Amino acid sequence: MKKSGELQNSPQAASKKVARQKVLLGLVGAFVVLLAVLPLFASGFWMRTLTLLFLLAAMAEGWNFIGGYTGYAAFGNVAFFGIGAYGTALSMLRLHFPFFLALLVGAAAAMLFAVLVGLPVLRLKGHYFAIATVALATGVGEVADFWTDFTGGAAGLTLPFFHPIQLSNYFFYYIAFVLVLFGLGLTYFIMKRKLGYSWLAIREDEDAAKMMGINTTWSKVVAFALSALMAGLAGGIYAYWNTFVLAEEVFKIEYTLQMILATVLGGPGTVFGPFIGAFIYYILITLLVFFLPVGQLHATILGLIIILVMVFTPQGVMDFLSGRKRLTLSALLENIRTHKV
Amino acid sequence: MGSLELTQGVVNAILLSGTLALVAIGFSIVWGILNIINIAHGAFIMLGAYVTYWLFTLFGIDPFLSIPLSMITLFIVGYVIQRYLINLVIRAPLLVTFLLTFALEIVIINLATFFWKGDLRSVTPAYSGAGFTIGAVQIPYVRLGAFAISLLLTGLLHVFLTYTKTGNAIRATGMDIDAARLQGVKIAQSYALTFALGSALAGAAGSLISISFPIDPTMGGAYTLRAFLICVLGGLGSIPGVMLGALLYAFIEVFSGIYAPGLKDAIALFVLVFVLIVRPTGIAGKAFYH
Amino acid sequence: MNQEVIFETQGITKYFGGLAAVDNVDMKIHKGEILGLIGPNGAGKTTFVNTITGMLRPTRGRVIFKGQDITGWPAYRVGRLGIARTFQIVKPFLGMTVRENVAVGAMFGHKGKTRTTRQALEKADEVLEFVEMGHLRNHFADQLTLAYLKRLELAKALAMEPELLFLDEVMAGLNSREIEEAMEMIRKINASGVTLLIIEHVMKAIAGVTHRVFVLNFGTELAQGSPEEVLNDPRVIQAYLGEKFVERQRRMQQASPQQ
Amino acid sequence: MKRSFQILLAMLMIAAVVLAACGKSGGEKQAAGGGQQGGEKCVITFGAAVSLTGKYAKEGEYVKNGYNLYVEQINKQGGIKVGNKTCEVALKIYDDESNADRSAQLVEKLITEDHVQFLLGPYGSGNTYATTAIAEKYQVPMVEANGAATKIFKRGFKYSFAVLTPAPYYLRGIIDMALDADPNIKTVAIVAENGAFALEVAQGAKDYAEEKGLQVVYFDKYTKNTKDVSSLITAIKAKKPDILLGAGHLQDTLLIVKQAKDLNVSPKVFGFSVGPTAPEFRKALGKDADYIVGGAQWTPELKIQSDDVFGTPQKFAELYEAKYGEVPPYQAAESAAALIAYQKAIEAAGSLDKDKVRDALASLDYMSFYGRLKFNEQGMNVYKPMAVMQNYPDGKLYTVWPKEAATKPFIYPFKPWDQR
Repeated sequence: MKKSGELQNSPQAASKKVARQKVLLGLVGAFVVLLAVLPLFASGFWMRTLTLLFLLAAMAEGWNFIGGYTGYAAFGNVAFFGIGAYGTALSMLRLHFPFFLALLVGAAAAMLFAVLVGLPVLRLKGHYFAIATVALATGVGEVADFWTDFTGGAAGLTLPFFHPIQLSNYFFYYIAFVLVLFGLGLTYFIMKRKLGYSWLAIREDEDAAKMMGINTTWSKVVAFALSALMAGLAGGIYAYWNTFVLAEEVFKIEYTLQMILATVLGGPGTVFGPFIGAFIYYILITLLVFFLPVGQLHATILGLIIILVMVFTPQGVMDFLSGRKRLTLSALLENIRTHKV
Repeated sequence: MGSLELTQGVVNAILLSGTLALVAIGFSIVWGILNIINIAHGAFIMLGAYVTYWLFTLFGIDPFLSIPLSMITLFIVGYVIQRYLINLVIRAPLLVTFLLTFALEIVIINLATFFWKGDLRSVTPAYSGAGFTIGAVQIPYVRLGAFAISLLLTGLLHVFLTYTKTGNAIRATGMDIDAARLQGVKIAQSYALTFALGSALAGAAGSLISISFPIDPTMGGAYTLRAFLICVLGGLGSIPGVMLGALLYAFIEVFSGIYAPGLKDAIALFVLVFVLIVRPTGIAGKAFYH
Repeated sequence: MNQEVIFETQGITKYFGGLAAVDNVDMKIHKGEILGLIGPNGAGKTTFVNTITGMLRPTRGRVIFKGQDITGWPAYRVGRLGIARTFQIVKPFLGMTVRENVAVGAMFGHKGKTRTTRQALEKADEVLEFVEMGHLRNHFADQLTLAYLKRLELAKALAMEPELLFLDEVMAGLNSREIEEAMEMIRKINASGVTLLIIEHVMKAIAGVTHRVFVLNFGTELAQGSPEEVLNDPRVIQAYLGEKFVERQRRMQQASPQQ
Repeated sequence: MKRSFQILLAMLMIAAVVLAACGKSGGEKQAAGGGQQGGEKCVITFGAAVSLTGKYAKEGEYVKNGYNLYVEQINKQGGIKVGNKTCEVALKIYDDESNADRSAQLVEKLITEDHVQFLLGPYGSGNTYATTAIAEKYQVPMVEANGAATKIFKRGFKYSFAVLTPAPYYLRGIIDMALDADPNIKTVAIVAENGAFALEVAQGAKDYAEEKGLQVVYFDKYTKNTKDVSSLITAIKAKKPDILLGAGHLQDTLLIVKQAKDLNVSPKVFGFSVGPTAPEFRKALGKDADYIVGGAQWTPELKIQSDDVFGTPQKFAELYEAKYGEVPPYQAAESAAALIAYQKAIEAAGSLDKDKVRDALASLDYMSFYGRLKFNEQGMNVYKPMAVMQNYPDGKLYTVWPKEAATKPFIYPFKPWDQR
């Protein structure tokens, strides 16, 4: 949503913008088609890698609602992933629901949690909000890890394994892919509507938004709940895919960081940003691990990449992609110029 | 509830609060004055612990005596990082500095693991584990020493911030950056010094921790979270607030550890969220290193 | 001007800690008028507006709008009911275009419920024409000058189609030509049927556009009346300009006959 | 410029996707080369994802060392006999960063792209959980050596085997030994890390202690990655147990010892499931390690004679020390044993066919340098007893239980901290 340099109200600029959007849309469209037919060629490894990537992209799209559009630095979204995973697993194991019904139960549980927690926590701002969400996610994870009678505790939950769809790579690939597309569609849909405008207004100035008749509490809680929906669905799919749920796995803070990174890398507050960011991030770390001779230093390299992105282009690559900015040295240095002391 | 558990618990909590205050105070000044949540704080604590470990292992330097050295080392590390990295983006949105320090933590921890391996290490001077008893209550010398040094350093910090020119400049920067600039404070320098000071205190905390607890490259994360909890409990921006927060947190941790060890962190975290919601400025309210 | 009271506060009081920032203020605003609210810095003007628009909760007292008690209502409900305000320190939505900024008002304000997003954007265009900013509609808000930002504040508030509009120092920082324009704009808004309360330090504007003036000092009412009365009231001058000024003026008056 | 950046990025993405597609065909070629039947040169490739970074980096390194040492030794002998020819052994190892997602991803890569014939296990129950499911999906055998939680094996999997003694058996030896040393022992306190493996260990110990007529006076779990257990120790101190048993990982073990000393808690028997037998235990604690006992899957002192590539535990230890410069931890031995299980099964099957080897593994019964290798129908090795080792005041570790394998007598009781 950030802007710079050229003004965009001349007819030429407008038509250029439309043209650029068409190119971008075309590229993304071609890419989506490519991904849709990919399973015909790809190995099991790449299917798994891309499935994980899609789940990450879906979570990033969800994070984008609260973090990118509404401007609340939520650092606990993994809680929704974990609750989605547990909700799905428990309804399959205890209630013997079929997978898709269980998935909805898991996602609904995540959303319910988001609403209950969001009402008090979304009153906080800045760092306080960020850490309150970290604390909640960690706390919920520990409860799941400890509450042996209900969640199975640290021993975790084991899902039945031998269903044919679990043995096929296609099922989880496509369901995760559909989730990503659903997220893109949902984002586009919302951002054309009043709810989307209310998020942007809250991000830019919450007091002004309030005074202009926006029920900010409601808008924020909806944003939070929709991020929970995306993460909860991803969590439920993940649980059935991996066939077991361990609290230490599904509540780990790395997932939160990954979704934020993906969003920030792509461009927070843009429709395609989280998806593109997830792609860049996940392919990058996969390549780092497998194909570059960096030995045990790949995490260090990942850290250095984050540092470089934060210093040079914290608005994400979407600015360059959409043509809002030119990729020049001075554009890269602009961030330092405006934010240094 | 046995009375032994109770009294020993109280003693443990008080002794622990000293180290925790030192853990949190550096984090608190960086947050209060630079408005940065330094996720890498725990990594600095880890580095401090390793300085002490290596000095002890290689040269037999007593861990308590190595504290100044680990503070100096971390001071330099902190200064360089702030001056040449964080200062570049310090006015960017919260998320940027948050992720930047997070990435720093990844880099530091992974380099440490690369060079020193993931081994658990312990500093074991001859007097480790020794202590005295009052009634049935055991008081280890090491923890008592750590408590005393924490209080001493906290006191010194207070004196520094209140009575020295540099300290005043730092506080002025925290209160009103424009006013400070008008008074001739060099902001970039002042920021770097603040961060360096925070890192040095983290280094000292790391040294003290290494004497009582085993250390490894990933030890820091838990301390970053605790530092945050303490700052929130005690209120951001005042030394007494941090100490109060540390004491409160130590009691929560010790007693939930006795009665529900598996939920220790969860209890502390839910208390945190509760406090945030009820009193967002912390129990001690907001002072600003006045 | 008719004497129908559109808005009223009864004993509005706001404490911060032990201090009363606003103390027992009774104010009536008549339908269709332009009421000026003045007072020295720190007199509690902005706190007063915050308290009666739902940004802050009053400690005591009642706020009544068109016969309805709206005390303690959250700001968004106050906004939807037909009260809009601007902020002394402008609060544009920087990451949105001028048109989107204004459309937010049209979406969520007084008649927002009845509009679609598209209709709101059309309404925004209409308002932008009214405030003569139509040519800037596709600019991002952070590309505007201060004068335009102030006008954008106004446009956002107008898009809410309020019956009552609070303007908090919309002229501060403007040059005299811009002030003239702003005064003209205020008259135009008033003529379209909107009741206004304007907080202002620019006395020329107060004298030029208001029908009535209300003076606040130390959180309490000091005076109210027509602009001429109030601006010549020694109590007001003293409060505004301080003891020293009044003293000097007195001395000058004493000195002048001798010349 | 901006257009070119778009195109650049599009190319990057498409390249990634094409890479994905190529991975498959490329891999197939490799398979044709690696899995050949009639040629002169024959190679058996084993694959494993092991934690070389992250929280299990240290243990992962032991695992990797164990695998490598075996491969080096067997190749010195020419390799593994398959029918009438001898195949060289190759090893493909990736770093799973102590992360279960990564572990699963890597095992899927080993199977579908690197086309390894057989799988070895990662370190830790969590990662083993994740990877056994992948092995099962592709019906590739996995013999693992470092995931002791029985839950892994209660899913009805056909292709997973574990050479190590399952978790519930870990602390039994210490209880037997304590009762043997002093029949008057009455009470036991058990603390466990809140993790799948440790909880099974603790529960197994509790059941066994109660079966033996002991009173469990304290039984609780503590948070994973805890940095301070003094509260727990304080609670235990009040109970004055005769035996204090801990189930967790090395880090917790060190913490418990240090803080037990700080708070002067001295039970008559002080033992852990994991930790006291690791070389790091002594390194980290110095003299404070004295008298503490630990369960051991394996120790270099065991008296075993085998006809495998190592022959005896002593020989394994000698080779290990020569190569890695330290006394072998049991993780290394059990990891090597996983390969021995494969070797014997492949030899018995006379084939590299995955299903034939699987069947051979299921019916394997072999005495290796590591101990008996035999799997129950779930794939767990419940036939190998655990040893107990004690840190002697002379700074060395000795096997003290079972009696017939003991190299030194068990020193009883634990010398109280305040009398040292």
